[in-house]
Amino acid sequence: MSKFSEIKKDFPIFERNINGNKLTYLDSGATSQKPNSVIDKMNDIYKFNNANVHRGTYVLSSETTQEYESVRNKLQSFLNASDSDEIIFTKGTTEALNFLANSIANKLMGEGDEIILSEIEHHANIIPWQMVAEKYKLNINYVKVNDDFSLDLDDLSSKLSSKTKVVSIVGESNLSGMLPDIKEINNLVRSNSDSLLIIDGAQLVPHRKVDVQDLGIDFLVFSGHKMLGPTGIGVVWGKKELLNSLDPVYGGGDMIEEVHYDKATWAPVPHKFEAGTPPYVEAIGLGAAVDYLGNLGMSEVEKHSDELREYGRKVLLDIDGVNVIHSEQDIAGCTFGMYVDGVHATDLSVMLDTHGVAVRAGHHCVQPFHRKLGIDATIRSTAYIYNDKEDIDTLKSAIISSVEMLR
Amino acid sequence: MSKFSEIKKDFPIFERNINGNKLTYLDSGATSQKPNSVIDKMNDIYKFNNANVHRGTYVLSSETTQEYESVRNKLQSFLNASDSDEIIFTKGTTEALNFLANSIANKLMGEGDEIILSEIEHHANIIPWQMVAEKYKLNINYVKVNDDFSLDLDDLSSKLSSKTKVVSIVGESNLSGMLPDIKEINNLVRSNSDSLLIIDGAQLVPHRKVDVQDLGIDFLVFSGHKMLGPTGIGVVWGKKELLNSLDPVYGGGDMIEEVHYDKATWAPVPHKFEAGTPPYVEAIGLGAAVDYLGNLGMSEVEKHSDELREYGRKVLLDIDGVNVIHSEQDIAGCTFGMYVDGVHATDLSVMLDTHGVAVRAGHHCVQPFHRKLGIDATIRSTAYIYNDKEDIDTLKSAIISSVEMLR
Amino acid sequence: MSIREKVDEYKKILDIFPNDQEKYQYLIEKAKENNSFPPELRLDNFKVNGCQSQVWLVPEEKNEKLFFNSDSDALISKGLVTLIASIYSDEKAEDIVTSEIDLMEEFELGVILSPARRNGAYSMLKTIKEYAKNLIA
Amino acid sequence: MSIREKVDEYKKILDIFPNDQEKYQYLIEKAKENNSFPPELRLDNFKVNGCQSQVWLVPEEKNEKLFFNSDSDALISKGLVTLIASIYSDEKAEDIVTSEIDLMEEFELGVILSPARRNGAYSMLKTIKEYAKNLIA
Ligand SMILES: Cc1ncc(COP(=O)(O)O)c(C=O)c1O
Ligand SMILES: Cc1ncc(COP(=O)(O)O)c(C=O)c1O
Repeated sequence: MSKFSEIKKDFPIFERNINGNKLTYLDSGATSQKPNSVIDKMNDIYKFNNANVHRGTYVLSSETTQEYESVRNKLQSFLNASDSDEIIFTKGTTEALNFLANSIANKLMGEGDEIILSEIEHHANIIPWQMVAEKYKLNINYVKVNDDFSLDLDDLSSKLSSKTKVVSIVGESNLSGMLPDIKEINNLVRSNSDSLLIIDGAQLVPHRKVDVQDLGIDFLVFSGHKMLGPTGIGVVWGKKELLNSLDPVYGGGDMIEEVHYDKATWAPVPHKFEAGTPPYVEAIGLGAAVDYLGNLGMSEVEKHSDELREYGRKVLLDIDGVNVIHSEQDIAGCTFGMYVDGVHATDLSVMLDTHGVAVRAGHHCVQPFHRKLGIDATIRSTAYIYNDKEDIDTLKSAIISSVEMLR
Repeated sequence: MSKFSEIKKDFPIFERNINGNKLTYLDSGATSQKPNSVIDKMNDIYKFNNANVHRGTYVLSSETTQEYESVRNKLQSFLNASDSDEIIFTKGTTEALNFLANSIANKLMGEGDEIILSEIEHHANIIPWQMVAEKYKLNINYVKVNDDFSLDLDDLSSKLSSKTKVVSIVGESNLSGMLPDIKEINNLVRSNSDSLLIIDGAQLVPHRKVDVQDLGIDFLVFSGHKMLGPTGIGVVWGKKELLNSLDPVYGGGDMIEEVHYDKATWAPVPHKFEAGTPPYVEAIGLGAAVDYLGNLGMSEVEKHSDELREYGRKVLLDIDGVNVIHSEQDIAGCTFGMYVDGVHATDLSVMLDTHGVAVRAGHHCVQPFHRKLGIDATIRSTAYIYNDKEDIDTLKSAIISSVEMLR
Repeated sequence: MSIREKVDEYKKILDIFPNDQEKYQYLIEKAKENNSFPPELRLDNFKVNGCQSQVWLVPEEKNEKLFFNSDSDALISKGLVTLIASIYSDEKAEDIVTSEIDLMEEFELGVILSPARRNGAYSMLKTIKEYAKNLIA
Repeated sequence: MSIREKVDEYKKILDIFPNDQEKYQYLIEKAKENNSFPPELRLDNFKVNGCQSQVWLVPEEKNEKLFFNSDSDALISKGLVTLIASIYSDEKAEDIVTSEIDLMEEFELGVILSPARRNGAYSMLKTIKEYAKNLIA
């Protein structure tokens, strides 16, 4: 863990004192903390370069545009995409999935066509599809989740058909840390349908090396704020020929070729999908985050995540009276949903806060799956690069003393 | 101009040296520069408070949520809205108008209904309507612009009918600085139709005091980045009963009450319109911008704008060979579109850059209106609070010397 | 005791505890003492919207005064709603409506009384005031 | 002269000018000297996409070499495309395709050759290389 032992120093938030304790931040599944390099980069842009992108013919605008556009190149190599035009900026995963749902349903689907999701999807990967399903009269099927929290791939196979036009699956579960076998899913989708395959990478991309060409998928979406970047920025990666074939969903400045009073024509990708002033400072901040992760090396980030997962399994699965929702597969994320019979998740998280431990309580935007499990709410611990084994120990002892008080 | 004479010191960008000159930034119509207070506020949040909003039960999340939600109150009083729930955050004006177009067309309009825009609208207030018009078979009419760049209100009256469901008009033209009489428009709309009235305040809100209740309008949209705030944040203000009656357009986390595999129910306003992790740091930055403007006082900001407009009229309307697109009404913004016969706008702006003068060249996202005027492109100068008369003088002498070289 | 007096009384008690943890512990004890809520009244129309846990508030009128019976499925929320209910119970509707006490400001109760908690304690108060208002109207 | 030699030649000339303004002035002069473009060739299929001004590039093959005739409605763009066209004119298609010279790096031409200008000079180059590629294929 050498590379990671000093890492908290890069993150100013860990100077904070919380209720007399040091901060044990274990809510990175909700949002990550930011290193100085990301904060400083955005600062510098605002202080010394800021100008709106693309249309300027003066120094400031040309500098900012260059910084902004170069982030596409950074993301291209981060994801091993084949073209930087395949990177589209949105304000987050949620906007990305709304865009894809609307654009695909409008262009490539018709009444009675099917969308396949899984039972464990985040609301961001359910509701946009429900909305377009209602509008365009489409059907949604949910792939079952096994008792070990893995996806039932036989169930997926049996649901795939010539009617399936979209399969959209989480790349890493934000509750159980489950990592589906994306290549296997891709094979099943290709051999049993002509469907597109979308991966919701909101939790996956921050934690693991993703090679979009190797995976063979069609679209990947993720948020900057969960991977050391700022809020207000997200990404759609898509195969260029697919992006070319889709129509924009949002209209405005900078996405057009020509506008007449009766009609408009679109700019080439990626611009046709980026209507209006983009969150260019946020994109540049995301670029700094990608640099930071690149310097660590994503394989090191994976290794660190695996170590914390193994340690979490050893320590957390063992606490008396605590039920854990966590993938039983060999490889998974370092995310643990937990609940204690007779103790409300909100009470538990409020008590944990008095120990400086920040975890989330609630349904974590996977309400249907909580309902399936027959529980209202869980607390969730997600570790990230700045966490260490001590943090897991602190969580454990805080849980034990809190549960005692709440019983 | 006392309050404004020292203002450049609050804006670090003016320390920049551009091609050996000081920076004369006259492109605030595209985006504004940011004071230290705004930059520092976002810095502090990232460094010492950052956590995702709403769902946390720990100190950081509660602090950030409080900061985020308090911006709604700031905007409520900034706009004199009657309820802070009437403030909805988007990523900018463009998203705001796309949301309104889709939500209104879906809920309140039917085949053959009419939308009224004006000939001088920004693409952001044209294309979203064209897109929904095609989808829902609606018609769009454009109010004529007079030779003095004012709106032809007789034409508006004649176009209003029981079929009109939406009138969406720019609050301040980003090309000519024209300020329509919104109260008069509101009267016409109310007495000749049951239409909703939307004001595109992207240019208006940064420059002039806006009292939504006094104006009597239904919706107002604007962007943070044009009013000293960060990129990636915008606002829809809407009357609460109207917002209650509309359905969300974007689905995801945090905008729901309950999610089932087959359907979902929505949270109350404003949350039902804010799907996913909102740009909360950007919203907080916008709050700091509103504080900054509030400290100056919007009536002082208006006065400053009026002074620069009068000076601009005196100085710029007078340059030999320069044609000016600028409202001839008494009250207008300090925005001047300009073109020189035989000199390409791009050439001119590139040459101005060598003098440190930053103006925009192009169609400024009002292509149809440029086409109507029979010109391809203009340069545009927009002054803001940090500009002074000297900047206008610099612009004038730079234009004269540049045109000489380009002839 | 007036609303003001009860608030001051509780403030005194809460001030004794040196940190959030012990304050919450006090609320937990209050919650455990409150076992008078009939489970059959856990009805949707008595539910306080927008709390992170389920909270119920049932008003009752006796001798021209209002009383509130309360419950929650979470302990700390239950302690909080018990405390709030006792502050506003045995009071005249007008006194409740006109009371301008800001509990968020009066009590230092960490994240559970922070103005940031979307709706929690704020919703409890709003519900109480609405009951009182309806009674007057 | 090879492409490399022509680039070096232009670099030498441009280096003489102490600032952007004089460099642009040089381009403006180049533009004014270039008056050989027949207006009837200002056709859409010769247009270079993505420039802020309208730019046209017409290829011609003579003695197994490529020549480019160019025009623009803006002066500085015209100077720039004239310069680029002259660098790649009188060259074999293969030499154009294989040339890896990065003009953005070679010339310091302020905002007009910044990599940030969405497409401008970059589009001109791409168009020239595509013509050359098509000729070989
Ligand atoms: C009048 C007007 N409307 C809308 C917009 C679009 O704003 P944004 O690009 O911030 O979404 C602009 C700014 O470009 C504008 O000037
Ligand atoms: C798996 C998953 N998908 C989607 C999202 C939504 O991301 P955002 O809120 O950044 O749009 C999240 C994060 O909450 C997530 O964990």
